[in-house]
Amino acid sequence: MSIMEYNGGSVIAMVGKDCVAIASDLRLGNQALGISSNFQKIFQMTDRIFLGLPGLATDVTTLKETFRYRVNMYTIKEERELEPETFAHMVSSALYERRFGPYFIEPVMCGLQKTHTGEYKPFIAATDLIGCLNFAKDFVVAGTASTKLYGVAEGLWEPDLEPEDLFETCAQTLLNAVDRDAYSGWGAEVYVLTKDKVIRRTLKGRMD
Amino acid sequence: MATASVYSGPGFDFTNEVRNNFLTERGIPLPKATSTGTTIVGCLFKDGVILGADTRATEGPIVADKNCEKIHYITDNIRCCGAGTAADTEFTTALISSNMELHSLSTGRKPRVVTAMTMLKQMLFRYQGQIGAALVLGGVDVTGPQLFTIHPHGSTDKLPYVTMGSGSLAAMAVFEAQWKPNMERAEALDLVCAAVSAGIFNDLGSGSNVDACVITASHTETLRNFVKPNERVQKERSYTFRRGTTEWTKEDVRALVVEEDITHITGGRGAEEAMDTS
Amino acid sequence: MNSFLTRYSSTAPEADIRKAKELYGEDEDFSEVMWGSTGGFGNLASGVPMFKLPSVQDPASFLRMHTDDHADPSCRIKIKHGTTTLAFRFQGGVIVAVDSRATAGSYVASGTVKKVIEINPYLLGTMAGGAADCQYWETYLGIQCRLHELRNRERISVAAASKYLSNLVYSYKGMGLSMGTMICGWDKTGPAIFYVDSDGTRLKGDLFSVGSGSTFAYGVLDQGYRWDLTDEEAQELGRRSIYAAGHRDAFSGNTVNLYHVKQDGWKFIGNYDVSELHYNGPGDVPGAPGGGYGYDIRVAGRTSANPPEGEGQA
Amino acid sequence: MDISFALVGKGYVIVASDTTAARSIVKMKVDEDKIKVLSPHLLMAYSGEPGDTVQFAEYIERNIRLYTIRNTHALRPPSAASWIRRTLADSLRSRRPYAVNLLIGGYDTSTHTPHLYWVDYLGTMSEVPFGAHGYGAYFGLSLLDRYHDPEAPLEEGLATLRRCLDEVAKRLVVTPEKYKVKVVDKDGVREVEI
Amino acid sequence: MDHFPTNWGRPRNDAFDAYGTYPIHQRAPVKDTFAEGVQHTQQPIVTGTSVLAIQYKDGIMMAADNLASYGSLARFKDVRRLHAVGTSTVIGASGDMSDFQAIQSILDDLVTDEFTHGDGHDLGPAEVHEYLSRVMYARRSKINPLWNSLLVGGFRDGKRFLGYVDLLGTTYSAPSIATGYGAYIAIPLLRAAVDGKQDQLTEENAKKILHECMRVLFYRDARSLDKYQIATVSAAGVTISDQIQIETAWGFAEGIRGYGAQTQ
Amino acid sequence: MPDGSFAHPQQRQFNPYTDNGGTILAIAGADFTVIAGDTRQSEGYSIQTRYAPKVFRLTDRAVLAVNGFAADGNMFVKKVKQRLEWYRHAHAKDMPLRAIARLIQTMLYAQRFFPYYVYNILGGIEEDGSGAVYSFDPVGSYEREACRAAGAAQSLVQPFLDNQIYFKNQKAAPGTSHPTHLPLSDVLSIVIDSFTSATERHIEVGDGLEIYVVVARGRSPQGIEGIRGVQELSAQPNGDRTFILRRELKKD
Repeated sequence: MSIMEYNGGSVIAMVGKDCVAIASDLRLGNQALGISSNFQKIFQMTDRIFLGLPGLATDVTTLKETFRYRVNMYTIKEERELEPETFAHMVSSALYERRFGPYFIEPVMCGLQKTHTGEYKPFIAATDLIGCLNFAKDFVVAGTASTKLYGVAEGLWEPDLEPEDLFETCAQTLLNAVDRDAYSGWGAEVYVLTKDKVIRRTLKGRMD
Repeated sequence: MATASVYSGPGFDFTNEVRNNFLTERGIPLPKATSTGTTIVGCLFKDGVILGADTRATEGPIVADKNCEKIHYITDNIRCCGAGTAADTEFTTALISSNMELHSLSTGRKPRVVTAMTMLKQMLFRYQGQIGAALVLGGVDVTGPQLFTIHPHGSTDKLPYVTMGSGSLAAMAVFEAQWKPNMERAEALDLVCAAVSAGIFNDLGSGSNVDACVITASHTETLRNFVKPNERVQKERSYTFRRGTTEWTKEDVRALVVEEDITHITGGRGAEEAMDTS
Repeated sequence: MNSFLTRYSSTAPEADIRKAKELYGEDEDFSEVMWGSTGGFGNLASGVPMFKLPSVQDPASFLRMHTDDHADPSCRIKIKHGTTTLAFRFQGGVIVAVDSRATAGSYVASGTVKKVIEINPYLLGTMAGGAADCQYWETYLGIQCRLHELRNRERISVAAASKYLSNLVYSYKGMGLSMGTMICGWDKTGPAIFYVDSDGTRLKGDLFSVGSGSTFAYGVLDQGYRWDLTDEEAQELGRRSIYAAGHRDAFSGNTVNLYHVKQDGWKFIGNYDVSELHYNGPGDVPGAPGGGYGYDIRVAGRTSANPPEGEGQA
Repeated sequence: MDISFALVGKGYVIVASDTTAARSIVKMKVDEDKIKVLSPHLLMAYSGEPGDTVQFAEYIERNIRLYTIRNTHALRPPSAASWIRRTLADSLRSRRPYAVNLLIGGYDTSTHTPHLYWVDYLGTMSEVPFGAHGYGAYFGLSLLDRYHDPEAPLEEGLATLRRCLDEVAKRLVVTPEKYKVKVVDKDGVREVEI
Repeated sequence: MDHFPTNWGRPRNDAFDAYGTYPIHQRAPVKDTFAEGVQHTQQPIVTGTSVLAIQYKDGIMMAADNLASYGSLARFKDVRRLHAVGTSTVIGASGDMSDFQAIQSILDDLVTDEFTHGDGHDLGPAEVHEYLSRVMYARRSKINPLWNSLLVGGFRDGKRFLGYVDLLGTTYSAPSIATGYGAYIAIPLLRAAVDGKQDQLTEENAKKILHECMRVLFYRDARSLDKYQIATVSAAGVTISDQIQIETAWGFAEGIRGYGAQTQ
Repeated sequence: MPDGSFAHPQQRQFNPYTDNGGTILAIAGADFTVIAGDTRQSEGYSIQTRYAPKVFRLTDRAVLAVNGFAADGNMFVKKVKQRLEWYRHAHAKDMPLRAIARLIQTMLYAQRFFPYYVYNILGGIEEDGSGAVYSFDPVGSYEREACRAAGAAQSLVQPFLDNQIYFKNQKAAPGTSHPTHLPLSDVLSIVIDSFTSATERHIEVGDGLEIYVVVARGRSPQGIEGIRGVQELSAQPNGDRTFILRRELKKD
């Protein structure tokens, strides 16, 4: 029993055509015992940045607060909106600062990055628990079901999915992966972020 | 609250250490930091140095990143390949890169490879191997081409051809068999590719593509994904789903484009003039 | 004397075989019967099965070192475990209900395990603990029960069958078997349930639940249990109790298998998906109240907020 | 071996905790109150490492009180719970962490909503319709899944709690004999007999 | 057995003593009375390092150096780690040399027995490999392994054979195989030079490849020696060469000063 | 809670097991079964060989895939084949599939206290002509299923199969339902894609892919003969037919 499995939980983020999706399960467990089926792990940091925090639940709450604070401070000091890539580095350095006493969280980030031309470009990233960034072009996963998510996502993901198709692929990946993981599941939610809206859907996932 | 401060002091923060020890005492094993197998190499040639690396990052037996960058920027004429704990190589080289920049600004001289090497070994030695970075440092400065390896405990090595990481033995075999002094650029680049490829195909911790970087006295050329021998084949079929395949219970849509109707209320001349004067 | 000679001679054909055995270390001694109709099932036919032990000082800790994924999650040989099973007696016979999940570490190895083993038309065994232990020993028990019938021209009683199993596994105590089972059936004395585990415990009783989710099943079961339940109520209670465990326990779930033992033998009532039970309930079956079992489904739209009259709309 | 339960009903929260103070195999006291009243509409049941529990509960009690005195208003349940969680999570990073599990129940007088928070010794917090700590959770949660109703009047809520306590009495090896039960609703906190 | 719900069904349970009955509750482990007196090889003592083998056009070729080390001591500098079995097979061993000698005598017995049967059958490489894998696996199953990694190669009835077997009984075949450090250092070179080209490779080239690999191994494997032998098995039978000397060059070190900042 | 304090001191000594990586899977169709495995054998970070078969043909209608510790696996297959040979001698026919499954259980369970570190998947055709897959854990618990992945990348492949074979979590289009059995060509593409995906993300999977297809007697092999790299193994085309299909996988 690893500490990462103490509360359970998994997150995945995927890139689509001018859109990104991030999805997580909703379980809060105490090892095998389920405590809550409505424990959010995905947080909206700015209009166009989402942060998923799978791992030890106490650190989920602590880090959520820490990053909200840091994002606000950044916005106030710099008087501009935080870009996803900047945010990824903020997360990475915050975690690496605790290299020798880490938070037990493997964050997953997604967002839409403003390009020089004013367009929005999909952005996803993940780090390990001490902040090693992984920028991927397709999908990033983390949490107790990560191996299962890797397998399904590698099979199902395709480039240039429209928002609605991305929702299906992302939701199917998550649902099937967590069904094979004892510590994740108990419902799920998906956020799809496009340049003009955020769609949040609560999925009808298995409840066992 | 101190934990949320953005103005935290330099260096590592050990505040979680107590809690994590407490958890360990309660019999919950802590996860080990993700450590990556890798093949990184460097070799001297007639005009300078060539560095090479594979692009696979692993978490245990799982490939976490298929195309990561392992050749890190130190200065314009110095690069550093990293193996070991991924985050450590990333942040250690970034830190030394900053310090090198400051150093060259304060001395007004072009940075030297030995300076970076000394900074790195002193830092790693200070952490007694706790920072798991195994590095290959190469560059060209006024003293000519230089190539070093730096081990996690801070020991260094100076050799005409070096390898590090889990694929180091495979890559070294290629060097031992084929390296010659004063090779031409193309020949040396081929050799570096062959060495990294030996790691990619014979060591499970290494894989995907070959990155290379050629540093000469005048120029640094980064050859990202120089060889891509492991492209994924076309899938047999498409796996898109019919829309509506996934059942969901609740939906919220939040529009990010705020639509506002702007109604001009006054529009009189006087108002505008008044504005202009302010 | 001759046999003595052949035993120690170094030229006879036996010597060749002996030498080969020493080198190859063939672990099973094959008898003649294995060539015959039992072809391959030798260790079931020859009385008490024999098991090879590793030649280390402490085989039990050797086994634990290589198979205990709790102490060492990286241990390689992951044996399937985790379960909720229950059985209870009531006026209409015995209800047996089980889930169908098997986990190896945190991986859900299977969601379709048959955890009720049909020993014979009048006897059921449930399966909790090591999946292989239960399958193997209860199959073995099935053979013995049949032999009992052939020898004595009458069905074995539940008590005798469970005693047989209990004695069997007790002889392996301390070697690492892991099994908790309920032997349920109907014999001359009426419906009976015996709990047997690999400690050697054997208990007769009216109501048992075994496995990682057993406490959750007890929670629902105890509250709804009465001796004079109707058949439909009893089936619903069994279903609902396993659902409760499947919901709360990470190592239980997937589907519910429900059996009812009556005087004329056991009957398979049905297989119900736990997720389906959560959202929609068991469907049109007798005894079910209709609607999903899930808490959030059951209380959907209900709120604890208590605004004073008239202010709620404001 | 502390056992605590809490559940939300129509406009109230019931918090119950056993009253045993045990040392090893000895019961030292059988009428210990393990539910602190933090403010007129806030309750906290605590269990865990002996010593830590009382020390932590009193620290929280005084600080919530201090806040009320300074600001003339009591903290609302969500804010109070968040602050308590934070204190617990921070203490975990100190040299002497508190090992305390909490159930925080409160009635928000401005939104007329009862709130219940489940907090464990690591600082994990979740708002729940019902919660439990200790071995009672293993028996009570499935039962509450089955019988709990967020719109139940108080008598029905107490009856549901009664079921939990009965189940624990029936199945748990070492059962506490007495429970202290407190209710918080719009009228404040009061103790009820069960 | 530990009956705590979440621990249900786990094999660790026997270590749990919920009822405080220790030491009675623990069954005495099933133990051989003489277990203490029986000594099994728990680590190799006098060891040989890598063995390399490749297939080529006319058969197979195998190389091993002549060193047996005692820990880090280069103890015996003329051991022969390649051994002919019958007329068409050769085996090479790394690992414990005394265990290898035991294997040699087992195989010699086997060949003699086979010969005395006089039935015209003899053992080829595939049979020897199969036999060795059974022996090694059986010893592993007795937790009393023969501490070796063995390569078996040969040529019979127009067919090449090259196989590997180690102390666990693991077996496999490949066009090029190496044991010990060779599996890390020589294999990349061998795979590049041999795999897929084994039908074109001449004896000369094969020798050259092995020679090159032995040199690289001598440069990098601290337990290796610059003298080695090559065994060749082809239609002509088994030949094991005399000691071959590896010539080395260390000239590259000329210009290097120190290991860091030092330049003079 | 158990802390193991009563355990006997454990000696760290010769470990008789190792892990040789690789992955196997099997999928049953209506009248055929597909059993596949990659061909890499590795230990630690080294590739021992790029071609070590993990899938073995037992009888005309039974194929066994083994995965885990290669020495145990190979030895186990040899013993199973020996028992089947004896059965043939005693009964003058091949052992039926479900009997082989039970045989494998008893053989695995006989090593309960010194387990074979092998995950077995048995695939083939039942006596009624339907495709069947039996999966086993190392000590012999088994069940019949429609599809199963085992080995190093089991947790990557199995949820993908759940989704694609069992249509888990997929709502069928209104007015339709999911097919119970997929046609052979679909199954083959899913198998190939499963392995290429697993190769991308699991370091111990790769090099080569061997797919065995067993088609029931009298059923059409559904155009499999046309596929690139197919080879028929069965002797007479009027009985159950076995085909083998080989593909390359990435070698890094």
